[in-house]
Amino acid sequence: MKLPAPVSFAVGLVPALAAGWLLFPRLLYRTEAQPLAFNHKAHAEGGMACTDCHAVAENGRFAGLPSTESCAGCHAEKGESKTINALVASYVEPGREVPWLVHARQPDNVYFPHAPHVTTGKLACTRCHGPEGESTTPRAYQVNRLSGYSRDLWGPSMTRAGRKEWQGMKMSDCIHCHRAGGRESACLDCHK
Amino acid sequence: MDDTLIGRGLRRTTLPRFLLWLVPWAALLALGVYAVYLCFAVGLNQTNMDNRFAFGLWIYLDLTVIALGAGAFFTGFLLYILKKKELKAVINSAVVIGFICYSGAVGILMVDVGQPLRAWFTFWHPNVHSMLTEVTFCLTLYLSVLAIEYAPLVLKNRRVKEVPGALVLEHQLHKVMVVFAGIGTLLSFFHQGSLGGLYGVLRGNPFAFRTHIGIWPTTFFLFILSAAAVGPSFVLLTTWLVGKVSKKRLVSPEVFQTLAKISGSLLLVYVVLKGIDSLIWINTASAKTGVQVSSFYAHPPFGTWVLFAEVVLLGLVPAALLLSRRVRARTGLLVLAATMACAGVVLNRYVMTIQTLALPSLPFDSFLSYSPSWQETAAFLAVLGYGVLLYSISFRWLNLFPEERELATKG
Amino acid sequence: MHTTKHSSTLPAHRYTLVVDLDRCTGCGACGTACAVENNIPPANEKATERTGTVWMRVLEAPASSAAGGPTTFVPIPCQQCDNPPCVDVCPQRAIEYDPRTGIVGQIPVRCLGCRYCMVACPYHTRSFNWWSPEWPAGMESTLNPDVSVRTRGVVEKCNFCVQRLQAARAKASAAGQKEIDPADYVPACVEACPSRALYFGDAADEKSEVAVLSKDGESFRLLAALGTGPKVFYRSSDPVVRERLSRTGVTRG
Amino acid sequence: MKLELSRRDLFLAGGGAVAGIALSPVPWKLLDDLAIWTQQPSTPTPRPAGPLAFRHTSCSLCPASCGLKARCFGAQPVGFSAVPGHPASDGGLCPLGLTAHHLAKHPFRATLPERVSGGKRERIDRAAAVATLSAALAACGKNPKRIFAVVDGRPGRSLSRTWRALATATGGLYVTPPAAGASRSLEALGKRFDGGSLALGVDFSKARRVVSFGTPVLTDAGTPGLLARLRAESRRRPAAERIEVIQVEATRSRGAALADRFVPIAPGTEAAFALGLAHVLLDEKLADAAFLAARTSGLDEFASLAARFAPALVEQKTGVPAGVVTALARDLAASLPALVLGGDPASAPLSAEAEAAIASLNLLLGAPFGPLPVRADAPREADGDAKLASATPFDALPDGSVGLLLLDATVAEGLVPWERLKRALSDGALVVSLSPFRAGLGEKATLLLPGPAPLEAMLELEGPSDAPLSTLALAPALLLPPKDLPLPEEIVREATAAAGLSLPAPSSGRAAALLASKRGRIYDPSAASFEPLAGIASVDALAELFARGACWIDDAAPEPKGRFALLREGEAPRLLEAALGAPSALPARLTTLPRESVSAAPPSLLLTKLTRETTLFTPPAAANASAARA
Amino acid sequence: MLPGNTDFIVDPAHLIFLGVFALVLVTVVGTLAYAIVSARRAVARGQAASILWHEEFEELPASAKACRHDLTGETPGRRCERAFDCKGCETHARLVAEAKPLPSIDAGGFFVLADRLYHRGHAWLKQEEDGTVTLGLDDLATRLVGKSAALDLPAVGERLAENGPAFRLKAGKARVRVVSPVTGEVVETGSQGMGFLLRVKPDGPLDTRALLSGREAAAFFGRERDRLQLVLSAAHGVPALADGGDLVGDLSSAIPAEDRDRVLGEMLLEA
Repeated sequence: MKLPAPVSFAVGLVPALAAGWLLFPRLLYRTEAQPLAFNHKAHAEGGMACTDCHAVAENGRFAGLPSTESCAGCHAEKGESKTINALVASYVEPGREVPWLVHARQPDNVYFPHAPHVTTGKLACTRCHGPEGESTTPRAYQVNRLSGYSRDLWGPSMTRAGRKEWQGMKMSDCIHCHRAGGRESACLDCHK
Repeated sequence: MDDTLIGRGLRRTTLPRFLLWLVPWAALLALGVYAVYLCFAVGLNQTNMDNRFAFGLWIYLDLTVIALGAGAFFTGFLLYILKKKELKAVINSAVVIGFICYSGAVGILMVDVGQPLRAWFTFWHPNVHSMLTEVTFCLTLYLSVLAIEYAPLVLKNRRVKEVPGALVLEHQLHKVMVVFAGIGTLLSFFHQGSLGGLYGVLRGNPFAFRTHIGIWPTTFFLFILSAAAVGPSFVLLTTWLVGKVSKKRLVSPEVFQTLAKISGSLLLVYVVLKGIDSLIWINTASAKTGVQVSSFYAHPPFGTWVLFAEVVLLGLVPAALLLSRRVRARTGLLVLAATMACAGVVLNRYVMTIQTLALPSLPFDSFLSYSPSWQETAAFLAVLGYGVLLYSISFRWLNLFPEERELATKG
Repeated sequence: MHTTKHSSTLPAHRYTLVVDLDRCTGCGACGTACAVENNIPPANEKATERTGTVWMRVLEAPASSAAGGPTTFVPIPCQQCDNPPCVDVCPQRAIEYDPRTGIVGQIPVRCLGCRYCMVACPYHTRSFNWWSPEWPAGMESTLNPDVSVRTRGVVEKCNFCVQRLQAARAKASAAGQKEIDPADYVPACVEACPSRALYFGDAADEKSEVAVLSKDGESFRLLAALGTGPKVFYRSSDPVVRERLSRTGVTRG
Repeated sequence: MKLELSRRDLFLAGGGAVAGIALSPVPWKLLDDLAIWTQQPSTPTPRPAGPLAFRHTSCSLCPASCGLKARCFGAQPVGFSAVPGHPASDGGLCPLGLTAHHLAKHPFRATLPERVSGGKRERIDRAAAVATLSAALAACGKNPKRIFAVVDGRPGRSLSRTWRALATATGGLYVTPPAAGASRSLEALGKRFDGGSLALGVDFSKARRVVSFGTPVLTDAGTPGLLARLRAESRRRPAAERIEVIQVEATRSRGAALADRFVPIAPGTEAAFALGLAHVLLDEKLADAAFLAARTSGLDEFASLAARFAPALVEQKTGVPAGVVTALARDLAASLPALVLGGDPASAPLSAEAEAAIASLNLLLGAPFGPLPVRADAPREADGDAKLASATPFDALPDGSVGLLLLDATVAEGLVPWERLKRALSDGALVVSLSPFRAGLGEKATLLLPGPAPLEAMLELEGPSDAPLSTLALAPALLLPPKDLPLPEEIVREATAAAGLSLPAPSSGRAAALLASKRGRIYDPSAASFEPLAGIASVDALAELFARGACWIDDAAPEPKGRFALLREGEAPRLLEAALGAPSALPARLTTLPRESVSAAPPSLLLTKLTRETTLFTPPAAANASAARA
Repeated sequence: MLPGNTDFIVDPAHLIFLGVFALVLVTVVGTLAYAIVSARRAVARGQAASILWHEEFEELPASAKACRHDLTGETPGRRCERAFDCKGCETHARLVAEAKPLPSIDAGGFFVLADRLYHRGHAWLKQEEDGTVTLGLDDLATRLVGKSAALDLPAVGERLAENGPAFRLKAGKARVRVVSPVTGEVVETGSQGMGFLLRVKPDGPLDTRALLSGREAAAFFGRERDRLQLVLSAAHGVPALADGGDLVGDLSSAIPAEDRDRVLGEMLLEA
C-alpha cells in the first residue's frame, strides 16, 4: 500500500511540532531553585509596601534586594516557620547575603534606572514586574542555557504572542513603551 | 576516474603530476588556515595591525583582488549585455577568477573583523550611509551571483552532465545568464565604487578625502573605472599565464587583442579622469584643510614618484601600449602592457590603504610604518594558494576555454 | 523612529571638555582614573602604545621652539565631535551621536570590530581590543559595576563617563528634578587631574565655565579645519603653542 | 497488506519535519538567543557588592599622604578621587593613589610567610616563620660582625618605637633612609642655623621664581600637581606676579621639558652654577641685603668665594653661557622671594657641596621663613624615648656587619637601594621584609613576612617633610585583609619573646599625644571643614574623626631667632675644590612614574598598562620587573 | 533590516538602499528558482534528451554539422541548424517533396544496407515486422570501436528517447554514448553476433524523417570517412589514409590509445 502524500507529510510534521513546542523549551531553559521560599503575599498583607524593601535610594540608585540585615530586623530569631528558620540559620547568623536569583536581572551592558521610571514616570512596580507581590512562593528561576539570562527577559510564552504587558523585558519591549510615550532615547541612555 | 572527468579532447597532464603541482599550493593554503585559526582562537593580536594602522595587508589585499577580479563582471557585461561574442572564449575563466577573488576577499574580511560572529549585524542593523555596508551587501550578493555563474561550468563537467537534469539545468541557467550578468554588473559597479568610497569619504583624512559627485566621492567612480579597465587586462594576463604553465593554446590571438583594446581604452579614460581628480584634489585639499599637498609626499618612501608612477608610468604608458596595434600584435609586449596596467591599480590600492593610514594627522603626530606579521602574510598567501588550487582543479576538470579543443585540433 | 541625521537645532546640552595645556604636567592621572572608572583591563604583556586600550591618552607635543620652550602635554580623549567622521562609517550603527548631549556613544556589544571608525578618526582616540580583557584573580572585585567590560575584538573609546551622567539623571529623578546637578556629572579624568587642567561642563549653558573658556581667544580645537567640530577644547596662554597645535599636521617624518 | 515506503515518502516526511520545525519556536528563538550569545562578553561581570557609599582615608603609598575619597559599593572600593581642600594634598592625587585599591590583588601580593633557602622560595607557616626569626634574633648581638639592623621608611610612628626598642634590645641599629627630593636641600639649609638645626618646609605659593636643580618640582614634589597648578594660575596674572620655574639639569627630564626655562648644565657642576648665580647677585648687589644683614653670617667669606665664580668661569665649567647665568641671577633678584631646590629622589643625590651652595643661594634670595617656612614635627609620645636607640642614617650603615636585617613595609627601594643594603650584610644574613609584596625589597628578602596591603590596615601617616606644615592622619583601613593573614608585627613580637628578649607593649598613644599638644586644626573631609584641635573633647572623639578620614594640620610655627651661616667652618675650600673640580660623569638617570621610586609598593597593573601602552612614561624599574615575570 | 524590527529606520536613504537590496535579492533568487523550476519541468516533460542533444550539438565541430542535403550535394555547404532533427525542417520537407525516391547505392568500403535507416550518430535502425525496431552500430562505428569494445546496454523495459543516449560503450580509455534514433521502450537486448544490439518498441507510429538511407547514407559515409581522416590527422599532424584508399578492417587498432576517446567522441557526435 502506498501512503497518501498528506500522511507522509504528517509523519514528519507532527513529531517536529511536538519537539519544537514541547521538548525545545525544556532543553533551552534550566530551572534553578530560589534559596528561600519567600512569601511576598504574607509580607504585603502585613502592611508592607514594595518600596519598604525595594527602594530607590537618595542618590537615585535602586537597592534592588533587601540586605540580610534588614530581614533580620524582623526575623532575628528562629521559630515562626521553616523558611524563617532557614533564613536565620543560613544567612542571618553567619551574616551572609541571600543569593536570590533575580528574574528581572538584565544583561551586564544594560543600565536600567528605577528612579526615572518609578519616581518621575510614576510607573507601578507591577507594570514591569507583574503580580510578583501576590506570590506566596518565589517562582522557579529559569535560565536560558545559551544566553545565561533569565527567562523573564523573553517572557514565559515561547512565541511572545499574547503576552501580558509586564511579561518580557527585551530591548524591544523597552523601546515600544518609550515610543508609545514619545520618549526617544539614545543607545547610551540604557546601555553602559 | 580522473580521465573521465577531463573534458573530451582536452589534453591534461597525468594525475600524479597534477597532484604534485597542487602540493605546494595546498601547503600554502594549510599554513594560511593555521594562521587564520590563530587569529580566531587567539585574536587579532596575531597581526601587526594596531590602533593607528587599523587596516593592513588584508584590506589592501581585498581591495586589490576585487579590482583584479573585476574581469568577471566586466567580461560578463561585455559578453551578455553588449554581445561581444568573441569574449565567450574567456568568460568561463573570468568567472572562475572572479569567484576566487571575491570568495578570497570575503574570507579574509571575515578574519579581519574582531567579532566575525556579529558580522550579520550589518544586515540586521545596516547603516546605509556607510560605504562598508554597501561593500558588505554587494559583496555577499555578488559572491552568490558568481557562485550561480560558476554552477553551469560544473554542470557541464563530463561526468556531472551524465546526471539526469544536470545539463538541463545548465541549459536553463544559460538562458537566464543575461539576468545574472546584469545584476552582477550592477552589484560590481556599486561595490567597486564603495570600496573607493571607503577612503574617499574619510573627512578626517585630507589625503584620502575627495570631493563629491552627487552623493559619492570621486574615488567611487575612479575605482569602478580602474577596476573595469584592468579587469580585462588581468583576464588576458591569467589566460596567457595559464597557457604558459599548461603549454597550451587556449584562446585565439584575436581575443587577446579585443581584451587589450577594451582595457586600453578604459585605462586611458581612467588616467585622464584620475589626473583631473588629482588636480582638483591638489587645489582643494590645501585650501580647505591647511595642508600642503606636497607634505603628503614628504615621507619617504612615499614621494611624488608614487603619483607619477600611478598616473603616468603604470597608467598612461600601458594605456598607450594596449591601444597600439603594433604592440597588440606581439604577445610579449601585450602581456607586459597588461602587467603594467594591473600593477598601476595594485599601486593605487596600496597608496589608498597604506599611505592613507601612515600619514600623520595631528600636528604632533608622526609618520608610521607597518609590516605585516607572518600570520597576516600566511593568510594572504592562503588566498593565493586557494586560488591556484581552485583554478587548477577547474582548469583540469571543467572546460574553461571553449576554444581550446578546436585550437588543439587545428594544430 | 530613530533618526540618524543630527538635529539642526543646538542640542539641549553640549557637554564639553576644556583642557588647559598650561597646567598639564603629563602626570597621567587622567588616563589612570579613566582606566579605573571604565574598567579598562591591565595591559597584555605584548601590548605597545599602538595596540593598547587607552581612552585618555596623553601625548607629548614637541617643544614650541628650537630654543626648547616648555613641552606641551596634550591629553587626548575622544573629541566628541559634533560632526563625527566615525558615526557615518560604522556599517551597523554601533556608534551614535546623541543630539541631546552631544556625546558620541560607542556601543561595544553592537560592534563587529571592522575598525573602519578607527581609520576614519583623525584624532586616533579609538582603541581596538586586540586582547581579551584579563584581570588577575580577585582584582575583578575592584571593577566599577556601573560600566560593563568590553570583550576582545571590538572598538571602544571615551564617552565622557556617560555612566556618571546616567547616575546623575537617576539622582535627579529620585529627587523629582528634571535637570541634573552639574556637580554630579564630572568625568573621572576631570575629577582626577591634580593640577586641575581639565574643565568639564555643559557649554549650552552660556554662563558655565566651559562655555566661557571655550570661547575666549586662548582656546582652540584640534584639526578644526577638518570641520569635525570637536567638543574638546584646548587652551594655552602661549600663542606659539596655539598656532602649532591647531594646525592640520602632516609633519615631515 | 505491505506498506511501500518510497523515496517520495521520505522526502515528504522530511518536508513535513522542516515545516514543523519552522512552525515551532525553535529557529526563531534560537536565532534570538544566538544573537545574544554572540554579544556575550567572555569577561568578568562587575556587580555592585552593596549600596554606594563614599568613605575617606589617606593614601599611604608615599609620604605625601594625600586625602582619598573612596567610592565604595558595600565594603569594596572601586575608585578614588582627591579631597579638595585636604590639608596634606589640597585636592591632588597621583596615578599611584588612584589605583591603591588594586594593590591588595596585585599578582605579587603575598599572604603567607615565605622563606628562601638554597635559592628556593617556599611558603611556610606562622610557627616556622617565628622559629626562623627568633633563631636569628637570638644569634644577634653575640657576634659584632652579625648585628641586628632595622630599616624604617617612616620614622616617628608608634611602630617606629617598637623597632627602636627592638634595636635597643638586640644591641643593633635603627636605620632611617635618606631624605627624599627637596628635603635634602631643606636639611642642608636647616643645619646652617645657629639656633639649633631648623626643620624647614617649602611653600610654593609664596615663591615667585623656583629654581630646581633636578628636583621634579613640576611633576612631583610634595603635593601632586601643586606647583604646576599655582604656576598655571599665575600665568593669566600681570607679568610681575607670574610664577616661573627654572629647571637646571644635565638631561631634559620631563620636569625640565615642562619648565618655563630649562638650563642644561654639564653633570656634576651644580655647585659651580649656584656659585655663579651667587656671584652675580653679590657683584651686582642684587641679593636680599636686609635678610643677609639680619639673618646670616659669614657674608664676607662667602662673597670672596663667590667672587671667584665670574660668569665666564661658570660658562667654562658648566657649559651655560655667561649671559644666561647673569640674566637668570638678575631675574631671580627682580622677583623675590625666589626659591632654589636641589636633588631628585629618583636619581643620584647632589653632593654635599652642591647642597651647600644651593643653601647659600637660598639665603642670598631671602627664601627662609617666606617660601621656606619653619615647621614643627607632629606631636609624638615622649615617654621613654631617651632609652630607645636613636636613628642611624642609612649612609652610616657599616659594611658586612649585619646578620639580621629587618625591612619595614614602608622601606622603598628607591631611597634604600638594595645594592647598598647588600653591602651591609654579612655572609648568610637573614633579610626579613614586612612588605606585603613579592616585589622590590620584598623580593630580595630571605624571609618575607607579608603584612596588610595598602588600605588594609589603619595607618599613621605624617605628611612629607618638605610640606610647609606638619600633618598627621590616622588613616582608617578601607579593605579587609585576607583571612588568616599573620600580622608581621605579632610574629616579630612572638619571635622576640622566643629569643628571650623583651619589647614594650605596642603603643597607641599618638592620638592622645596629639590631643595633649592642643596645636593645629583638624580637617573633617565629610564636612569639608576645619576644627581647632583645642575644640576636640576627648581622645575618643579625635579617634572617631580620624576613623572618618580626618587629617590634622599644624599651626604655622613662629620665626625663630638666630642666623644662618652662609659658610660653615672650613667649608669654603671644599666647596671651592668641588666647584672647580672636573665635572663628574652623567648619572644614570631613571625617568619614572611620579613617586614610584619612593613608594614601597609595586605599581598597580593599570599603571604598568600606561607604561606599556602610552609613550608618556618610560618603564619604571618595578614595572619592567613585572613585565619580565608576567 | 525588516520593517517591524524595533531598530528599523524609516528614512529615504534606508528605504532606497534596502529596497534595492530586496529587489536584487528577489531577482537573483527568483531567476535562479525560475531556472530550476523550468529545468525540472523540462525533465518532467521528457525534454531532457532533446536538450542534451541540442547542447551537445552546439559544441560539435563545424565539420560534423553538415546538412544531409549537403551530403548529397543538393544544398552545398549548408550547415544543419536543427541538430539533425529534420522532421520540422522546411528545407528538408521541400527537398524531399521534390526528390525522387532514392535508389539504393553501394558505398565503397561500407555496407549500406537498403533495409536500414542510419542516424548520424552512427546507429542504424531496422523496422521489424512485429512493429518493433532493432538498433545497431553502423559499419564505420563498429570498425572504429573495434571488437574488444565493451557494450553497456540498457535493461529490458528501460526507455530510450530520440537523440538521447541509446547505450554506452567502452573501448580502452574511451567512453562514449551512442545516440538513439528512436523513442521507445527496450524489449530485448542483443549482441554484435545477433545482428542487432537493442530491440525497441517505438512509441506510436515511427517517424524516420530525420534518418538517412540510400544515397544520403552513402554520401554520409563518404563524408564521415573524410571527417575521420581530419579528426585523426589533427592528432598527429599527418594525414591518415593518404592514399585515399579503403579503410582497414579494424580501425580501432589504427587509432593511438590516447586519442581514441577524442576520435570516438567526435565521430559519434559526443562533445
